[in-house]
Amino acid sequence: MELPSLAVWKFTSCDGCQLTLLDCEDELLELAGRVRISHFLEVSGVVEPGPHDVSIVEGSVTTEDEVERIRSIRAQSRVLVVVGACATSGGIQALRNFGDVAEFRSVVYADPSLIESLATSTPISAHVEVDYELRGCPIDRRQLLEVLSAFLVGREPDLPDTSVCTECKRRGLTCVAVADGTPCLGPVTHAGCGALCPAVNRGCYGCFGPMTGANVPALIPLLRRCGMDDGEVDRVFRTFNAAAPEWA
Amino acid sequence: MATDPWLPVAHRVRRRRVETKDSATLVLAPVADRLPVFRPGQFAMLYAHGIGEVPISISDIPAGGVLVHTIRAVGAVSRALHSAEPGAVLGVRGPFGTAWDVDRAEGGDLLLVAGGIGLAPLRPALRHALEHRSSYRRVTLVVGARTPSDLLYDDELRHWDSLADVDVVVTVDHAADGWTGRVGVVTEPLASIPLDATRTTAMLCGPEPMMRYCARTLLGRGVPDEGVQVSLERNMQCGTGVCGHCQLGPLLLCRDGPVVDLPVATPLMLVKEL
Amino acid sequence: MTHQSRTLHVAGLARVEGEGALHVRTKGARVEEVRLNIYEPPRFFEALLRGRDYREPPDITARICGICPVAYQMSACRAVEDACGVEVDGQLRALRRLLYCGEWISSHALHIYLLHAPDFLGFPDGIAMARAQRSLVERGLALKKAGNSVMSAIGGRAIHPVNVRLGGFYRVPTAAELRPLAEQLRQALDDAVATVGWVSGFDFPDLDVPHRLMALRDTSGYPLDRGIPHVTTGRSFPPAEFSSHVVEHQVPHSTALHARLDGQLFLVGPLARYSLNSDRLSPVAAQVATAAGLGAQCLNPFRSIVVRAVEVVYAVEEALRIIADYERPKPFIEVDHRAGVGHGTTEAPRGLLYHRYELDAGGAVLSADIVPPTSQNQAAIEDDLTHLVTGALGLDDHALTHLCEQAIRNYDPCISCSAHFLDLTVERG
Amino acid sequence: MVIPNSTNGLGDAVLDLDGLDALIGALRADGHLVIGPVLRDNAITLAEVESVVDLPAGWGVDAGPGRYRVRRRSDDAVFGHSAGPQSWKSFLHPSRRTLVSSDSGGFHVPDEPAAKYAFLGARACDIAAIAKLTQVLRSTGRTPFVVAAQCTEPGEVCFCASMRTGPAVESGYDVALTERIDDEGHRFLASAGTPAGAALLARLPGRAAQERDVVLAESDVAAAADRMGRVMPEVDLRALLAASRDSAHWESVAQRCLTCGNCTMVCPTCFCATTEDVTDLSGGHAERAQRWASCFEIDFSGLHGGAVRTSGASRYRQWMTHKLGTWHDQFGTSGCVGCGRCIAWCPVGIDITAEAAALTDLLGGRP
Ligand SMILES: Cc1cc2nc3c(=O)[nH]c(=O)nc-3n(C[C@H](O)[C@H](O)[C@H](O)COP(=O)(O)OP(=O)(O)OC[C@H]3O[C@@H](n4cnc5c(N)ncnc54)[C@H](O)[C@@H]3O)c2cc1C
Ligand code: SF4
Ligand code: SF4
Ligand code: SF4
Repeated sequence: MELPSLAVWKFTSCDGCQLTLLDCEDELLELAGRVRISHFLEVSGVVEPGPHDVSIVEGSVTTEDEVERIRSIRAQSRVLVVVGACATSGGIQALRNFGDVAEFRSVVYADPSLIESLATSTPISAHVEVDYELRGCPIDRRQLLEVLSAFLVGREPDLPDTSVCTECKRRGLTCVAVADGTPCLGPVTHAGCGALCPAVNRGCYGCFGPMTGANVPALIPLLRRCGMDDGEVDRVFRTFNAAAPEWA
Repeated sequence: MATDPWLPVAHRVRRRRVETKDSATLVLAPVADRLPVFRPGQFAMLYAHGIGEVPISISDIPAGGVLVHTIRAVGAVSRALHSAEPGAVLGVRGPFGTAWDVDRAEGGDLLLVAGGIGLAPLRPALRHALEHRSSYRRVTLVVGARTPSDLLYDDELRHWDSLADVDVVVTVDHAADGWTGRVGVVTEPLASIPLDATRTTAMLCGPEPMMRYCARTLLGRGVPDEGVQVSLERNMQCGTGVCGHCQLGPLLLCRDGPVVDLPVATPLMLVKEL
Repeated sequence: MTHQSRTLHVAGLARVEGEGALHVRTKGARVEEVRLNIYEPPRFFEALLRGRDYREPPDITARICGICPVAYQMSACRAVEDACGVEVDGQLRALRRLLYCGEWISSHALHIYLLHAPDFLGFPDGIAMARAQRSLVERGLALKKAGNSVMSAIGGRAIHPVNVRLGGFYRVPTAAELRPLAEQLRQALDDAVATVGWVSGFDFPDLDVPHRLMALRDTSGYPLDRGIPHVTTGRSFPPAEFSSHVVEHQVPHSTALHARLDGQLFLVGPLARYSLNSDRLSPVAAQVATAAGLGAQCLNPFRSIVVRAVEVVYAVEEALRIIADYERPKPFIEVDHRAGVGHGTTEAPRGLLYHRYELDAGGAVLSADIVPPTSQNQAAIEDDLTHLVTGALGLDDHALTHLCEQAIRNYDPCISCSAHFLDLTVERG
Repeated sequence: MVIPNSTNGLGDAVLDLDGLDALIGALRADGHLVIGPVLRDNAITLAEVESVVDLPAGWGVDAGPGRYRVRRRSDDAVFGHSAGPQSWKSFLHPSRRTLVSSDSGGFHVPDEPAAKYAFLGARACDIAAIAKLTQVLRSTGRTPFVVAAQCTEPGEVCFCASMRTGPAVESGYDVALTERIDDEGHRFLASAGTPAGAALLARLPGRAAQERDVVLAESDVAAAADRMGRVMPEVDLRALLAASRDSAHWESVAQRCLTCGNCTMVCPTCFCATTEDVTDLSGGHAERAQRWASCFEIDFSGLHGGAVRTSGASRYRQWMTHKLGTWHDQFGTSGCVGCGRCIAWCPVGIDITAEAAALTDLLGGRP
């Protein structure tokens, strides 16, 4: 039986999301027996030509070259799964969208003219149609396995588009906003992490980006009441999903 | 016999008949245990291993615990069910929900109006009426489909049409080459078909807007409110009223529906996003 | 052997973290150019940190590298705390080391088993190696998992931990919560020791790096979360003087910056760390290092795999020690901001990682400077490759490419980090 | 230690803290997993209780809309706190459970042995909620042993009196405790509600209750009724909600509502659940599991083609209407017991009693 092919691609990113695949220590070898890895530079120099049954794409689009590359990957991929805050909203590097890239370049590099990059960092969906999105900075391991196991049986993956609060409560955690007065973005943030931050007495800082229909204006007074000033409120949304439309 | 309400009962696909490009009818036979007998309008939860479970109406009720379902492939689960080949084992729970009140129509006219896949849940009601033909006066079936190739049960439609004692009206939104029948929405024939309005029981099944328009047309022609039954659709996951997904106002549609009397349904259907 | 020109180009270097390319141009017996191209698009971290709150660098800079986020968090915390005049000590410091041990175990196990060992055993990759020697790779994965468990238990998750803050943690575990971790680590210690035995049996070409090595050295213990930069020449300097010794300059072919130490090529990383701190290993680690044939210093880049394996033993032992001595502290100490400059140096799995922040009186970051291990090493790696290629010009392109790739993997360069990497081209002229 | 002259004929006793500890010990000795209030993460949560020292002695609660703080009490009361973030729902209707599994051998129901629970410190509102949940879910499992705590300290967000579920526990318990601390010490009047409760009391060290103990306890509980922080409007709530389907007020709530689902998750009666299909990488073994769902989740009303309830207004309307109105149609009773959890644990403090009052006003006070 011909195994389905799996390709992993990197755009502008930190590698953390694709590393998540290698972090599936218990499942990795089984997975390697269920799919044919056709492109995954981080683990193998074996590179097969497309088409690929599933492509996992990490990272945002920040160069002309990447604009072209994502189109060709889409054309070669049956199912395109984009993973992580970079790929789904532009990532932390999308902070440049609000600033001046030329000036950013000059801060980091002595000779900025040698550095090629676009003025904006954009999500993959701004360039091509995507089939599934995994949120998070980084993505959640179980969600990645869910997408892969669902693909292998032909099921729809279960990726609830709901608040972090629902996960927080299912875990039986005590709400840090209500019980401690700690500012928390959980009520407007897309579920998937399993409420990691509230589990360590920290308010969610929104690394999974906005859930559909996030009522951000209703959260602001709460953040203020929990002691954030205007600057802090602005900054807390301007991090790993800064360019997500609901938060920008 | 299954004791746990969540435990599916294994059924094997005995036959599969392709109805349209995206619909197929499965004949399921119990592998061992049988489910209680379904009534027209009721539904089952059909489970495809590993893929999921969805509500599907009974579309024929032969004897011997055999179940017949017609499935339109729209998403992952319905696609998996739709493509189940003879020999495959599916899980079935049911019967669930309310049935068409075929008894109430006795002695009067029976009008069945189906849109698209909506013909599937109405077929057992029509079969029942034909089996008890003398209990009803005029029996009319109005069927609407997007195109002629989207019509379910075409042989059967032709058979019913050939019968003297049932009027069959078929209309399509978009005609295709060779189509000589009606073109237009189902409400149009409703406005003109012969009807003994006050003695009519109408059963409607199709998209909600279609049912609303049909109901309005029928009421306009003098069919009494309580003479109309509709089959409503909501997200359903348990079938037993414990998951909460199928609520429509006061109704738990898996329990209080899918078949609902129009006087109950109308005020609910009119509220946006209820 | 012909004396023609040739160009070798490896586009998409595999089994390194991040993406880069290698370009080699030769003419006759002379190597004209070796370029490690880093085509990791720039992400401008130092620029986007300006104006951020002083509490933000640990979370923001973690996103520079998904392979060693803890290193970024630790260097960032240390630098900002330094600016604010705060030193985190006692059990909180121990917990930070514990978290860091997790990252070392996980990162090293990944590199040893999935990226580097296949080179020595002639497998194209770890997956193929697993097909032939499944239980071996399973051992590596179990080890890696132990590291990740440590990070999840202390940091909340293995990649970009959520529990790190200035002054300590958001929540500290109870001693009871650490007990299952100790169980897992005891098994991991056996696996780690076995790993050293396994890798020390590989064939290593004779080669000593000619460069200076630089690593932290602390008053006690093997360096992880703090220390003073020491160089194999015998000198050392306080972290605050880092930028006057290590100067970064930009090279046209790379988005990573190249660095020199007092004008000289140098290397950071496991070889440096070991060579400057082998006297500081824990008992079992010291014993297995000796058994593996490592002396007081190790300058052979191919043997870096053995050093990494020894460091895994150390990290597991150290983690066990910390857990055994654990008493639950208050989760953090307050860090109040003040105007000033702070420096933070810690030992990322790939070597010394330096952060510097300048804060204003309101607690905003005025400027940030981050010098990751790979950009410190890149010039020296290119130099080594030049020598390697010069001595191996007789090889055909395929063999030469393989040799270069392997040599690059010796350094476990992390391209994502060198935010400011690989595709091999050899141009033979 | 049974006193034969009590009202229900089963006997009341007075226990001190050692007596309460003995009660916990006896339940554990009978194989019960005793769940009760414990202080954890700045809240009084529900967890296993091994002895009386696990109870939150001396901790009380200040709650308000969107606000909950534990505070030191001036005494050492162990039940001197109002409802916390969890309810007994967590044990009777767990937030996630496997329903069935499917493999080449067919379909199976998991046969995990059900825990033999004893609930310690359940309030009147909680006991009412347990009854509602059991009714809706048609639970057939083992019923927990219930040691109720009579409520003498209602909180700022409590309104059980107006929902007619409390403060006094009248049924659904095996033993009811009324805690009192005064010059005569720290003690609990223990009344049995079932023969099992009486049998348990008979095994405990304590003294027989006297008339005076009973009178004091009853008056403490009666006084609680007057100290409810909130009231629900005294109108026909079912009619109110039915008449308010098209109210513009839903939009005004929607402006404030985060649609985060916290209210449904903390509500002791909210039972909605979503089924998930889980497969391993081989696909050979499949499971169907159930997790708590919320009508605030956009996918909750999902149909092929999109969700029915996309607006925040429609989702809030669904929740409140179901709680106070259509629950009557579906189950013949209210879905709300007046515990106030949804008020306290709503991050933005939306108050179901205030919204009901606003709807009442909009309809001129007469639905
Ligand atoms: C009482 C009743 C009877 C039905 N009878 C039939 C029939 O005889 N033949 C037929 O083809 N279809 C019927 N349907 C519709 C059928 O259930 C949906 O098409 C099917 O659920 C779609 O699921 P999916 O996973 O393939 O698609 P997706 O769109 O991927 O759906 C995802 C999930 O959403 C839910 N869902 C989506 N659409 C519906 C829906 N319309 N109703 C309920 N839940 C939904 C299910 O939980 C499903 O698993 C009936 C629906 C109801 C409520
Ligand atoms: S802690 Fe945050 S995520 Fe959890 S319930 Fe409260 S607001 Fe929601
Ligand atoms: S709680 Fe929020 S910030 Fe924390 S991991 Fe989850 S989504 Fe990210
Ligand atoms: S609706 Fe609110 S007050 Fe009523 S039972 Fe639920 S949580 Fe308690």
